[in-house]
Amino acid sequence: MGALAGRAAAREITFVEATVEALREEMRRDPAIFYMGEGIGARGGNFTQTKGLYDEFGPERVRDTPISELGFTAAGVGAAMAGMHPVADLMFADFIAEAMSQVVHQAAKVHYISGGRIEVPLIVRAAFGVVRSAGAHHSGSLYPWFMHVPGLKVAVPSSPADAKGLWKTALRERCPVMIFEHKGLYNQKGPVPEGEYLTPFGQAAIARAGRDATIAATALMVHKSLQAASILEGEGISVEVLDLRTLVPLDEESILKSVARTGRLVIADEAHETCGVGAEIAARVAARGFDFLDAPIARVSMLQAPHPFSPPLEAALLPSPEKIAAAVRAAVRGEEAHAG
Amino acid sequence: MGALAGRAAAREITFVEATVEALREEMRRDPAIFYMGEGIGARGGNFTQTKGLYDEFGPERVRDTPISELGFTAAGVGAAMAGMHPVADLMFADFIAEAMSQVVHQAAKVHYISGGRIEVPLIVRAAFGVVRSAGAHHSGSLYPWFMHVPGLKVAVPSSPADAKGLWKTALRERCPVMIFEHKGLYNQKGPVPEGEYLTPFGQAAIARAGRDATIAATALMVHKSLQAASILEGEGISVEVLDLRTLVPLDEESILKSVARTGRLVIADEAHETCGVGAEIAARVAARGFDFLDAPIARVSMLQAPHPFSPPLEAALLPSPEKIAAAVRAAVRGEEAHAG
Amino acid sequence: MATPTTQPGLFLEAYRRMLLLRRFELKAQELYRRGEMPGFIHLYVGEEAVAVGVCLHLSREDYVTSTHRGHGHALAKGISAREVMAELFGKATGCSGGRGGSMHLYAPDVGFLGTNGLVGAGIPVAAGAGLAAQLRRSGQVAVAFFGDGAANHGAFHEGLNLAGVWNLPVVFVCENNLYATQTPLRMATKNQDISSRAAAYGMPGAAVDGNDVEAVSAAAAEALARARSGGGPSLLECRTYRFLGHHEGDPGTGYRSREEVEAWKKRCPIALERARLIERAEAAETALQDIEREVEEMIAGAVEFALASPLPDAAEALRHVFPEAAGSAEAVWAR
Amino acid sequence: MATPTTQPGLFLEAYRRMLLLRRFELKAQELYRRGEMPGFIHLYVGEEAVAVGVCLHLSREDYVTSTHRGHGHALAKGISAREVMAELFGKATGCSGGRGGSMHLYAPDVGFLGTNGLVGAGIPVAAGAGLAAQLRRSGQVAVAFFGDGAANHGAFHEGLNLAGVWNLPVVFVCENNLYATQTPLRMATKNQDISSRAAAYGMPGAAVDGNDVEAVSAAAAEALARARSGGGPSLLECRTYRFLGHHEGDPGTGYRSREEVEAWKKRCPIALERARLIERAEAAETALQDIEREVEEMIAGAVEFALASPLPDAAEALRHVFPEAAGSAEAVWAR
Ligand SMILES: Cc1ncc(C[n+]2csc(CCOP(=O)(O)OP(=O)(O)O)c2C)c(N)n1
Ligand SMILES: Cc1ncc(C[n+]2csc(CCOP(=O)(O)OP(=O)(O)O)c2C)c(N)n1
Ligand SMILES: [Mg+2]
Ligand SMILES: [Mg+2]
Repeated sequence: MGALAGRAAAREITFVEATVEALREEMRRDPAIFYMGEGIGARGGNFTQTKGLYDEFGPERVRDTPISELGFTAAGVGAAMAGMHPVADLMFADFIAEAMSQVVHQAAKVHYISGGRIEVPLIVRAAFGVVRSAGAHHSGSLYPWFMHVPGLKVAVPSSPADAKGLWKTALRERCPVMIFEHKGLYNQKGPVPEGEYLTPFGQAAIARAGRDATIAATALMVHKSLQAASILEGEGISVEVLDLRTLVPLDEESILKSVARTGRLVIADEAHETCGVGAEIAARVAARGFDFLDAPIARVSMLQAPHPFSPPLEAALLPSPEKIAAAVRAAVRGEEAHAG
Repeated sequence: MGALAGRAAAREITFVEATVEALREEMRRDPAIFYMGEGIGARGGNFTQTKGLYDEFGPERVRDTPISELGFTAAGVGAAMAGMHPVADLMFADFIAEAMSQVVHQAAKVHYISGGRIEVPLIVRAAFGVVRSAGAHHSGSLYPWFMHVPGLKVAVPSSPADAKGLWKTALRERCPVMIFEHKGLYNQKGPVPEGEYLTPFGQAAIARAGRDATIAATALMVHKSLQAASILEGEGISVEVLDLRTLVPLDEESILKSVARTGRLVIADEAHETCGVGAEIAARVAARGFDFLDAPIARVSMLQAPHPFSPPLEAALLPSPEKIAAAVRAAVRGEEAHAG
Repeated sequence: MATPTTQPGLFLEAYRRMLLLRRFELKAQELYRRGEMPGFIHLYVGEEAVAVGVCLHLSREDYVTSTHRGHGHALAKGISAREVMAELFGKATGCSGGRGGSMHLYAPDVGFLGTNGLVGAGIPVAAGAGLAAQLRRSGQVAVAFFGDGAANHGAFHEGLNLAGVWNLPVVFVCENNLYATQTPLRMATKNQDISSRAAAYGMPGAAVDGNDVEAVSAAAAEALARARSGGGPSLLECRTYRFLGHHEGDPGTGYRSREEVEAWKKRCPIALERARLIERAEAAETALQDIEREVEEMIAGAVEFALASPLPDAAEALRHVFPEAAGSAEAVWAR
Repeated sequence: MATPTTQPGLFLEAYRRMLLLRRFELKAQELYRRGEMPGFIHLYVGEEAVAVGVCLHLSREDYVTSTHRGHGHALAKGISAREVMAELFGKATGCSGGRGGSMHLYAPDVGFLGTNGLVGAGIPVAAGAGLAAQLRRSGQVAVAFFGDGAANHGAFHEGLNLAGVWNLPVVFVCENNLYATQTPLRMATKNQDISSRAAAYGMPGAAVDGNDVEAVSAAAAEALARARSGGGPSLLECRTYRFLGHHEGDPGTGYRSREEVEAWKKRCPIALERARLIERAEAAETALQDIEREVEEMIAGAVEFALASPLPDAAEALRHVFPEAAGSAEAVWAR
């Protein structure tokens, strides 16, 4: 995106390859880093998300686990407290529920309740979101749960370059970081700088500049929002798309600045709507950007039903470019109606 | 509250006694109801929340469990699917994390993903909130996690009468219901009707009527909000306090109606702020009540840190009548300044 | 009293059911490979003797919880091939109305409490169904099927411990196919004798040849009789093998040697039982061929039904999040 | 080579530490009862031989995870009585800066990875600390203390299974005091021989008299030596009893008979060891009295320190949610 524009040399690799590259570089640099998960060793992971790491770093540092999400996440907490920098790969985001207590009551809290004396630099990795009708136990997003819990940082990369950059930043943080990767992005290609490349936490990127409305979006929804923006461009509506990149910390300043310019805000996110990303952003803007708003804030999120298997039901509940465009259109037209 | 005004005969009993009364009445009525938890048998529960039930209904229906939250919650799911109506008492709300997967992936989803063929009338009971510096693992609220998950109803009673009424309603629902009870309310006394008394889900109560601002509040925060209203009354500010009573379903209509009258909204809730109750309500009002608002929406919640043990730290992070009053004051004065 | 294992015709019925499971899975594979099926499927080919050997001894009122690899359990417990196949296609006529899919098959009318997307999750759920039976003194039993991989999940521990201390009428059936995805059991636990874990919970444990439907049947009959008569739970480990990959798309090689796979295929539970029936003259070749034809027809009918069925109406996507009316669902039958 | 159990003066040291634990708890009880302490405390009185018998054989670099009943583990592992006492009062000088309290004591400088508010939670965390030691080939070991109640939690199962299959240098110490809150062990599990569960994970298990510090010491020394020398994990069940209620406020009666409580009190681990030291002439009465005085002084000093210490500054309530600077915390010492 923007940050990359000036770099001539960036090759194109896939999102998932970019994450592996980040891991490889960081594991070479820091012997404290090791990786745990189911099928992430010789097999290279369900999503090829560790491909090649086992061959280079061996079975100790790229460690297949039994089906014990609670156990190996807790082991990650213990190893992190003891000075290591583990990655616990939970495979599907839905499976974090198996290790919920370990993430929220141990990893997130130890630093604070030890009076800052102990650090827990644990990475929790999870693949999220809907692809191919995976159904009720393999489609969830669930990061809003972890935004609610103080002590965890949460990253949601949308591009191969940010995937690399956010991973490298995460592996240098001293706190627990949760990295949520949309399964639908893993095979998307894009330019990724070789070598050292860090994406800062807490800085949204302007994926597309615009005047009439702001869409704050995450991960795959950044792309769907850009599609929505293209649709709307044809209708004479100029849309700014913000890629949030991290949800904790959340770049509230960039959102407020954009809304100050556009006067309208739509939040596009694939997690469920209630108490979700859009709720939090809407609340912050309703508190601190109230005077900027020319129209009601709209959310486009997964509607409040479990993920159904059947494709037409799934599609009916999910956010889409069309739904995002409709929300923007309503905000823009509604205000015109209001003004007229 | 309001609903009770006309009833002359209501005795005063405590909140926790009211819950036991509801359980007793319903267990007599419906042999499918049984109760599971740690120390809830002969001991009567950590909070006396089952006192007397063991004596009346015996060890089969009032069943002490091992320390296996995952196991007995899942057993509750299985028993519910098999036609029973179990109560799984998780003791502290924090401990629901031990059974997260069972609550969100099994209990909440089975009805939907079975195409409506199977019901899971499981009650999950939990005591939440801060009392007496219980620290990081015994003070949490956590219901926002479950508002995020479709398929669960969530009740947060504030008074003995509603405690009884919401329990009785819950035990007649055919879906999973989570009942969160603030520990600080258990020993509060109030009038409670004898016998049949049902509080409907999805209907907020006006705990106090007012003109200048609306406070939407939950559980103990209803009482803190009433204290705030008293403070503000002395300053000439007339506050309406809404007791939400259930969070799923959420009585959006009553909130919008109140805000339409007062023009200002503060949400007072003890759960953490980010992606919390206030976030959801602010987002809904920012979407559907935008034109009613004369001031930014404010949230008064637990600030984003784990619950510290030391009293001064705890107090600094928690919502209080003073903080609620300050938020209302800012909303009212801010708007005056704005208008002036 | 004749034990169920000696009922005449029992193993002919077993043969019929195993064949149904096998043909169903191979047909699902074919359709999936043609790109006609959404989602992911985990096939049960090679393990048929386990589901069938156990379910031979269950009535409609008994409960079963299952896994991600659950088509076989669903069929063995009595959901029709039509309803299962339609569900795999996400059709409105599927056993879960299309909302579930392969990993969320449900059928309260035959006591089938779900395949499951979460490994291990069904284990303590079965304990709960058994608890319901115990509380009602209904004589029902519950069976949890699960894999070797699931035995390392906390749900196994808590579920078995609860069943043990509460003396629940449950049989825990571990389908030990030696792998969890690509991870061999020896990389997942130091003590590979899963049946020995029963001791930790004070219940009997037994291991049987999971490719021998008669052995499974005998062991299951014993454990189920114990459960029904108030003798409490058991752990039954059935040692078996999946002939195909972990899910459709996984070739199932790489982590398993060709020799190992071939050796197990030689021990095909269906071929084994067919030979026995002939050898013992319990069935004539023609009777078996009749069964085979009947099964083929049933599968063909199921596919036809599934393909002809409508998809659910998108306008109903928000329906069934909550029950529509008190007591509306079929679950109430059980009360 | 002399095993640690035969080191001269070892049991005198054990006596000193047990006494420290005992006097600390009784003083905490007294202060709590006066209403001077916020929160809840779970006292370790009666179980001192377990923490002390095990920690005798740990160095500063070794790791310990603990429970809600963890003051004894914290002191035995080497946090000063001052720092623990100050923490119980929520003071800025407490080992967790007042942010933790009784159930969240931490001290990376002595390898103490926390008491814990969640039952069972520390078990797999210790496996992780052991894994860190194994990966670094540092020779450190990790010990998880936990109760009989915790042994029925999934965290026990997953933690022990991981340690078994990865051959981690961990000793799992179950403090079986026969009750979890008011629930007797027999209501929580059918197989009350917790040490026998070790077999399920392919590791050695042993049960010892948890009120005999020499027995605990011998068994712990063996298990720790095995862990240190690459022999993998062990499960050590120490059978003991809490003399007081579950937490301050619980009388500890009702669910336990007076006879049972009295019988165990007669087996006080401290009195037992004192008598032995005298009998074997390993210590003169005067030397023991010196120790007793020294301990009293230490406790008095701790109370004085705690009471005189400031509370944390409310303005800092949001500090330490995230680390302030890369590599700032003490944990880095371990690398
Ligand atoms: C809790 C959970 N963890 C991980 C997975 C991913 N997963 C699906 S199947 C499987 C392997 C299961 O192995 P096993 O229990 O032996 O059953 P099998 O596939 O061999 O029949 C895994 C790891 C899951 N679905 N749920
Ligand atoms: C996960 C969890 N469940 C329940 C509790 C409540 N609780 C605190 S201590 C305790 C009993 C623990 O028993 P045991 O493990 O035997 O330790 P003991 O108190 O006997 O030392 C219980 C149930 C908790 N803190 N955490
Ligand atoms: Mg397997
Ligand atoms: Mg105990």
